[in-house]
Amino acid sequence: MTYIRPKFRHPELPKNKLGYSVDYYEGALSTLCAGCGHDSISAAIVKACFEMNIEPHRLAKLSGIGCSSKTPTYFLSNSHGFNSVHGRMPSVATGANLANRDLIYFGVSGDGDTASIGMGQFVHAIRRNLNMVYIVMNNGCYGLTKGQDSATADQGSKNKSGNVNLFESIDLASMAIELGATFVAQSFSGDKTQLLPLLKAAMKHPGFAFINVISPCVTFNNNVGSTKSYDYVREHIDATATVDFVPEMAEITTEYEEGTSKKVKMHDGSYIALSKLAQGWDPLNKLSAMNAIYHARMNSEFLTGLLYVNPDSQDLHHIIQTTDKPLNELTKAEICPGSAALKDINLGLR
Amino acid sequence: MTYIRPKFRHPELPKNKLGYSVDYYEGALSTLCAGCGHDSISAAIVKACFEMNIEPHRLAKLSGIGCSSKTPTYFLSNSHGFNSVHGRMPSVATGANLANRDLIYFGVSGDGDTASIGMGQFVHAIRRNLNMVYIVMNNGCYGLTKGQDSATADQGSKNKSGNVNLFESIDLASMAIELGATFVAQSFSGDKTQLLPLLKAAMKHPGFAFINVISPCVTFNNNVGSTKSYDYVREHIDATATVDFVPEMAEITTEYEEGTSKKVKMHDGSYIALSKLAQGWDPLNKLSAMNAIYHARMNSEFLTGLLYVNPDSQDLHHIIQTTDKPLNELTKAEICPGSAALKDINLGLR
Amino acid sequence: MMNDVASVKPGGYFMYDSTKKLHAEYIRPDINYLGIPLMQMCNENYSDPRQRQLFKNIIYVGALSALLDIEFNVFEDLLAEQFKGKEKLIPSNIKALNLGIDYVKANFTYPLDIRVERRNLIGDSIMIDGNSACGLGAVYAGATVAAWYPITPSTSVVEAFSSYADEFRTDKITGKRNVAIVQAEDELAAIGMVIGANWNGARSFTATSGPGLSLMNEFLGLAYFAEVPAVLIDVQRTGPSTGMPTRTQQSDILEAAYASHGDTKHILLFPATPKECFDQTVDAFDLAEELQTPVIMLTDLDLGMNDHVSPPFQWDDNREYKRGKVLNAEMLEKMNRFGRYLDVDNDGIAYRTYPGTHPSKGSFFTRGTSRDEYAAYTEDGAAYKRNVDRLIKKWNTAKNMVPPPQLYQEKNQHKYGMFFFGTSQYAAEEAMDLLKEKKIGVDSIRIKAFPFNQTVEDFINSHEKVFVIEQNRDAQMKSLLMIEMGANPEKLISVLNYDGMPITADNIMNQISAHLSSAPKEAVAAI
Amino acid sequence: MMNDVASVKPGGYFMYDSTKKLHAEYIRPDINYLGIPLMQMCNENYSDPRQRQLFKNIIYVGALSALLDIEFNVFEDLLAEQFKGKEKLIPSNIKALNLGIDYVKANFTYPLDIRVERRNLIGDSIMIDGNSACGLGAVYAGATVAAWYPITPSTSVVEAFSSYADEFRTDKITGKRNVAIVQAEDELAAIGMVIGANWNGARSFTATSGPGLSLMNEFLGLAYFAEVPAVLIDVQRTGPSTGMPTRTQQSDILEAAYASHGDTKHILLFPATPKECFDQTVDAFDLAEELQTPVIMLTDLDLGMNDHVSPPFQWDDNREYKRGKVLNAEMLEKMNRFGRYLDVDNDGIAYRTYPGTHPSKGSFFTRGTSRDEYAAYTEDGAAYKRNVDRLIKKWNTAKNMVPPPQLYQEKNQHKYGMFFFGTSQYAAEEAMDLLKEKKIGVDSIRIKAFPFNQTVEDFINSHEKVFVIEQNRDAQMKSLLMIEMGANPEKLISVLNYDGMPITADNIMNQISAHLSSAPKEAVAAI
Ligand SMILES: Cc1ncc(C[n+]2csc(CCOP(=O)(O)OP(=O)(O)O)c2C)c(N)n1
Ligand SMILES: Cc1ncc(C[n+]2csc(CCOP(=O)(O)OP(=O)(O)O)c2C)c(N)n1
Ligand code: SF4
Ligand code: SF4
Ligand SMILES: [Mg+2]
Ligand SMILES: [Mg+2]
Repeated sequence: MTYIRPKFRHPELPKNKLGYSVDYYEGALSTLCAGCGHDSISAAIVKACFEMNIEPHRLAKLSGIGCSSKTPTYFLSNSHGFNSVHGRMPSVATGANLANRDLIYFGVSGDGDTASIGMGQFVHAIRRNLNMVYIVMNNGCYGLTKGQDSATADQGSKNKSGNVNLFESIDLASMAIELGATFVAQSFSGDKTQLLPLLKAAMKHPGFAFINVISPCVTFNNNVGSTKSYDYVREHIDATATVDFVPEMAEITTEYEEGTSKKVKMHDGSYIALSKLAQGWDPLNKLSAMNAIYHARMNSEFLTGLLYVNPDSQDLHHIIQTTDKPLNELTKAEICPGSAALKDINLGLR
Repeated sequence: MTYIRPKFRHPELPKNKLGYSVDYYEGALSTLCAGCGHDSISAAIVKACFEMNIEPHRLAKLSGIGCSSKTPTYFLSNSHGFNSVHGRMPSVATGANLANRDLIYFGVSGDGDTASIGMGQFVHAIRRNLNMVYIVMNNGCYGLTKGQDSATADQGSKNKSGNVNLFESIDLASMAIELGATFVAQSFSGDKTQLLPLLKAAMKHPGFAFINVISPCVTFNNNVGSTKSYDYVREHIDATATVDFVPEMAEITTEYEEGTSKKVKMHDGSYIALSKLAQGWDPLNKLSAMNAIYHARMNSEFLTGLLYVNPDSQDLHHIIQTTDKPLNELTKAEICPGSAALKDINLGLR
Repeated sequence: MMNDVASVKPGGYFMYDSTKKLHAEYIRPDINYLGIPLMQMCNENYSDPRQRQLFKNIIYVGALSALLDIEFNVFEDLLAEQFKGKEKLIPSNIKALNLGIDYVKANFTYPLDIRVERRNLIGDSIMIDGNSACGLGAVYAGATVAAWYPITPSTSVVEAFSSYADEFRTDKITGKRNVAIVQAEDELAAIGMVIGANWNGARSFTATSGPGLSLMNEFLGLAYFAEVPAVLIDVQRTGPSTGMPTRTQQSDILEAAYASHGDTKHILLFPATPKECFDQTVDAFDLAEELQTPVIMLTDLDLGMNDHVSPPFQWDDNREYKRGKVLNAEMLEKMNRFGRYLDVDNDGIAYRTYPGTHPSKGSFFTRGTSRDEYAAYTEDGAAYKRNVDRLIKKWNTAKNMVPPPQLYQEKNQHKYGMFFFGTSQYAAEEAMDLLKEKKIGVDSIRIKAFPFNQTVEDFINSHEKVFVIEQNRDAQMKSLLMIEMGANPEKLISVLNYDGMPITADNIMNQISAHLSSAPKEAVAAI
Repeated sequence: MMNDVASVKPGGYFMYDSTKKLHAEYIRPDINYLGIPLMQMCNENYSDPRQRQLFKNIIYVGALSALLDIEFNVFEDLLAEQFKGKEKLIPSNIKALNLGIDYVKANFTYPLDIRVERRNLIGDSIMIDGNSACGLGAVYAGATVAAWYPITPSTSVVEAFSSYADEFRTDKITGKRNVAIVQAEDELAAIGMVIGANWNGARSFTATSGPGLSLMNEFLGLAYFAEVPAVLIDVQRTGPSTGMPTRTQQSDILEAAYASHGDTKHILLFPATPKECFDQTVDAFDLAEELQTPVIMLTDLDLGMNDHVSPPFQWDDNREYKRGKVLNAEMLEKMNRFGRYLDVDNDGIAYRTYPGTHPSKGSFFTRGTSRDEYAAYTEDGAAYKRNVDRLIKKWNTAKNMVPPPQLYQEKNQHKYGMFFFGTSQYAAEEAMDLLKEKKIGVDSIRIKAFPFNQTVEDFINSHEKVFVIEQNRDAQMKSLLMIEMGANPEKLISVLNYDGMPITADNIMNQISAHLSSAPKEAVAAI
């Protein structure tokens, strides 16, 4: 059941440039377990959209199936949403994006939804550099079906039934980089300070922007043995880079000292500033990103921040040279060759 | 139609230890296009099995759908074969292997069969370290359906219809290493000298042994624009390592000079000797393998040889602790708890 | 809420949240109202909105327990079980329960005249859910490979199998197991593994629900055509698509019967009780191996997830596994030429071999493409036709191998028949009594399997009308009766329920008597 | 070979490889034998075994051309087309042709009395394959997004769409295209993309064959239940499983009609000619959008891949695309509350909106789970039932929107009817003539769509027996007639062919006349 959030709020809430206050970006009241990491991410999404002055109806939210995939109900109730089938959100998002290149596509998935049943579609959405934000709310388990291990569960961690996970875990971030993803970031649901700028940067990225967010499942994965539990992550988090997203319209200098930060020019002219907390860090270099991830993994540390970005990213529409006008707006005159052309075709087939 | 190869051959053909001559390892006459790279690989498989003294009926050959997936008909006619459905051979192989851990599982797939429709199953077979040989006969196209680009077609290469492939290609080898594969090799169908020892090593590897073999499609992918064509590969091949497989029973010193070769002890006690042709090469080091692949790729070179091996590989049965006896040989007495136990169960459910 | 009020039987009780006054339209003179200000109590006792929502239900349960006089320690046990490992959540729940109890004690005469009492009337019957029974059945059936992907409401089938395997299939010293259980990456992989394992001579199964079944279509067609055994337990939930995952239905029948493109059909089993889940799971493996084809067991959420009273399980230690026509090395040695798809026994079932059996005889290629009797690829139309015609012969052979239907009378004697299957049994049996009270005589049949056998055909033929009871919208079982037996549709009267709740006896009785009173008597007689 | 010999009509010719002498059992006195030592000629002229095999066919074609007097330059043109880019292979093929020709010239009286001649009898008819016609139809229908995965025999549908798009949808200067075509990673992704694009207001389609259709089951159920348009062209090949990918059949009917678990059904179209492929592709998009549901067009290999003579394509420039009930910003502005699943017009079809339409009105959540009229998730049984009952109402609405059947007579007048669809038309029309010659009078109907409308029902009702002609083993269309219309199975006599070759007129005629002569006359009269 979906609880309807009481509509009337504080009238003096600050407004963004479009004149909307933050509650305009909220969704229905969450029915997830109290304390679920996914809710924190939803809250960050609400805030990011509010601060970025996004027209909610110009954004489409898509998801698969899972607790994580339910969250689109809990943010942006003025956006169209599509809760598709398990593991297949990427293809639905691809079709939607092809139909109308002018909307923002915001995809939410889970680690089960992406790393198991959805692996093929995930890989190929990356390969096509589909212009979308793709968040995995990663809790290392199947929350909705009551806590089985997912393919991102760390080897050796325990699930609720006390069983130890025996398989090597899939590292979605390094896999995405390996596959040529043009924007790869990691964060933690409890770290809104970091999540917010990453979300903003992702929404501005003209291509596939992947954010792998560790998001503890309080019900099934918050036991001591699990490396995806809240406490574990808090202790082992290793923020190698903080991102500060600076839209061009109001450029401000970064808060970080020269020498510790690196600006990356985004395709739309905006910048991402990265502060280099890790040694030898180069967000434009795939191999160094992979290396950093490996080394963190070996130290059981979780590397967060913007790990890799390709500022020259060209999305699917560029690759296949779709016309600029959204395809769903083309009129009959623009797409139907008409009877005269058909006569010629008939002649050619005699 | 399958041509039946005339059975009677040269009576003085040399015999292997089991007393079989090489023709005992052959299959039906190939119906592939004359010159197809896949046929060369089949020939190498025949030779490898002959030289390794494999009992053909103790090997099961499995495949998906495609020209490549047809090849199991063309080798080892005394082995059981399973030509399953497109992209799903890994799951069938997994089930087969679980049922009887004592056979050798030899999987053949194509780049379409693996990198597109089969991506999810490929990834998860790797993750489970299924004990099998997994060969991709990689021609960068869909041979059987008449030449469409596959996901391993190089960006910028042309297919038969003259269309340029616009998408970044998937590098199956580096992806496999990234995902934790325990044996990853690359070769070229035209290079039997290299292929043979790689095949032998793969069959001895106790885990998922992946060989990505460039195998030109003479019909649809042999035009100048294609980087998977025979001529192109011959010119750009970069053999970083030659493998010499040495079964323990008859150990021989490698032909390579000290200092240029490295021996890796395999789980079953046999050795693989690698000659280090590339600088800084360490087949036990994932990152160096990835680096080498990247650099070769940047130079449009194709790195062949055994790229990575984990000598401590433990296969799926070890991980889930299956009993030693093949499951398909367990008798009722071993697996049926019987009526007495059921009475207790009933009591517990009152 | 209108529906809720309407559903109360005259003289019954209607309990509601009295925080707001009940609208006049909800007031029925013939029932009793019990108002409890649940919302108000929550607001007074909790500040967090989520807590207010959550504990409302618990207060309600507390109130109910006082009204019905349920033993309090039953709840304590349940809570202890529910919150194992999170014991700190127990006291707040106990508090909520007491809020409800106290309100009842203060405001109503309690307990009511209806009670819940601990009784012992079921003899040696057991209480268990169907999924656990299937899991246990698979252990007894000698299944050694299970591959699955979690999905409500089927998840507990393999979970039960796994925990029984912990008990019965694990070497206490080495920890090694006489079983392999793999959580697959999706349902396509799960059924692929099952096919691979069965091909290789291990008994293997999977369990899923509707969406998983849909994903398995391609592989099921392969298993049918390549003739590889497979056992699949489909615990049906309310469809279509994701539907209502926590509600029941019997609506995967058509999808299961004809899963996959081309001329494909599958053996189906329809258990009605946990005991049948156990028995039919064992049967399913025998049938799959004897017939070398997939067998799909269709249970449902109600049977699978809820505890049911059931006769105790039984096992005959002399029962041998029927592994079907499999040639071993010795047999192969004696043979001249092995033909995988030769109909040697004229029953449509050919002989197979497992990989690894014999050094030079018995190898063949399993494939989804057409082939001749010796398993060689062919595009010859005649060979193709021989093969698919043999599959029909096998299908006819199957009719007398699957579990026969249960007849509720020695001789069919009434004009009308009642036809049902699966969990409709509970309501249908009750409906028989209700109809008898109304002096409506019906014969009854409960089928347990598809394809149908002669008994089913006779039942249909010997009645003027047959009421076909099913829990789906599209009368899918009726479709099978027409397609497979050529049953005349005019005879088959559908009695349907598809709102996600198990069908009730009242519902069946009402639909049947409504039909009988509306149908022009003459027309009926004329048939 | 026995079958081959048997299939020759009296007085006809039997051409065979005379390298070995023909066995006596193959000799029929009533036919002519033309022996050509093909194998021997190959062995003499080629050394490589593969070449020997390959050129045998070409020599055969050469011989045939001399016997039937086919113009030689027809072959030259064909070879030039076939080996474009590999011109060096042409001379060896020409040589092989000539080997055959020379042999005939030296050994037989040629040409025979049967000839192949260039004629011009087809007026303004055109020659084209059905797949190209579908591709062109999609261009005219205004499809802008195509997603597909290659599979024989459907591959050329999207390839044709793409090459027509090169011509008609590409800006000659910028190279930008008014279309997006994506080769998906598999069929699950292809149909997912189609659903995503249609949800977002673009006309989108995919093409596949049986195995792909099986893989699309889950998504098709989503589109049905969430009410998203989708167009799917299934070019049927011989099943089950991989079957015979290069042979034809009409055997995906049941799978397509009820694709997916739960109570799901889909609109089907059955074109018979390239012109109908073109027309129905356009219709399919209109229907999918008007009905907000998947529309599956079932063509087959014979129609899809082979050139057929067809009436020329026609397009009415005044024809507007029927985009269905879609609310724009202006309409939304005027509305009070938008209910995505409200049955405003009482036809079962609700109003939808595209994403991005209006800042504050019209947004809703599309989902595969159950929902109320305002698209909010619910597990309320009553709301669920209202929703799926509305889908049935929509289904009934569809009956009068899909292309009506073609009747071959103004008034049904005979006792017997002939019912067919798709490519059986060619043989069925010929069979009508044959039956007439035999003085067997039948009325005929060709259906073009599912669900059936009243005309179909009337046709069945007004005949004692209806011969249902289909190219599959399991009489799948007959099943639909029973399930959906309650047609009496006893009336429906199946005329089947399923060996992978298109059904022939002789076959139809023989099956019908065999049935009529065997059926006890009295029994027929009594029905
Ligand atoms: C085809 C199919 N198979 C299985 C399911 C059952 N199912 C629903 S959600 C889910 C996994 C959810 O895990 P994840 O994506 O990690 O989300 P979480 O609940 O952990 O946020 C599964 C297996 C389904 N809905 N559809
Ligand atoms: C479900 C399904 N989709 C599509 C096909 C058609 N198909 C057969 S083989 C193939 C691709 C083959 O490519 P690859 O694996 O690279 O093999 P190759 O022929 O190049 O050796 C396709 C698309 C199929 N058989 N099944
Ligand atoms: S089960 Fe886990 S993932 Fe799902 S809502 Fe609860 S805490 Fe979140
Ligand atoms: S089409 Fe290409 S891949 Fe297939 S057999 Fe011919 S050469 Fe080989
Ligand atoms: Mg999860
Ligand atoms: Mg290929």
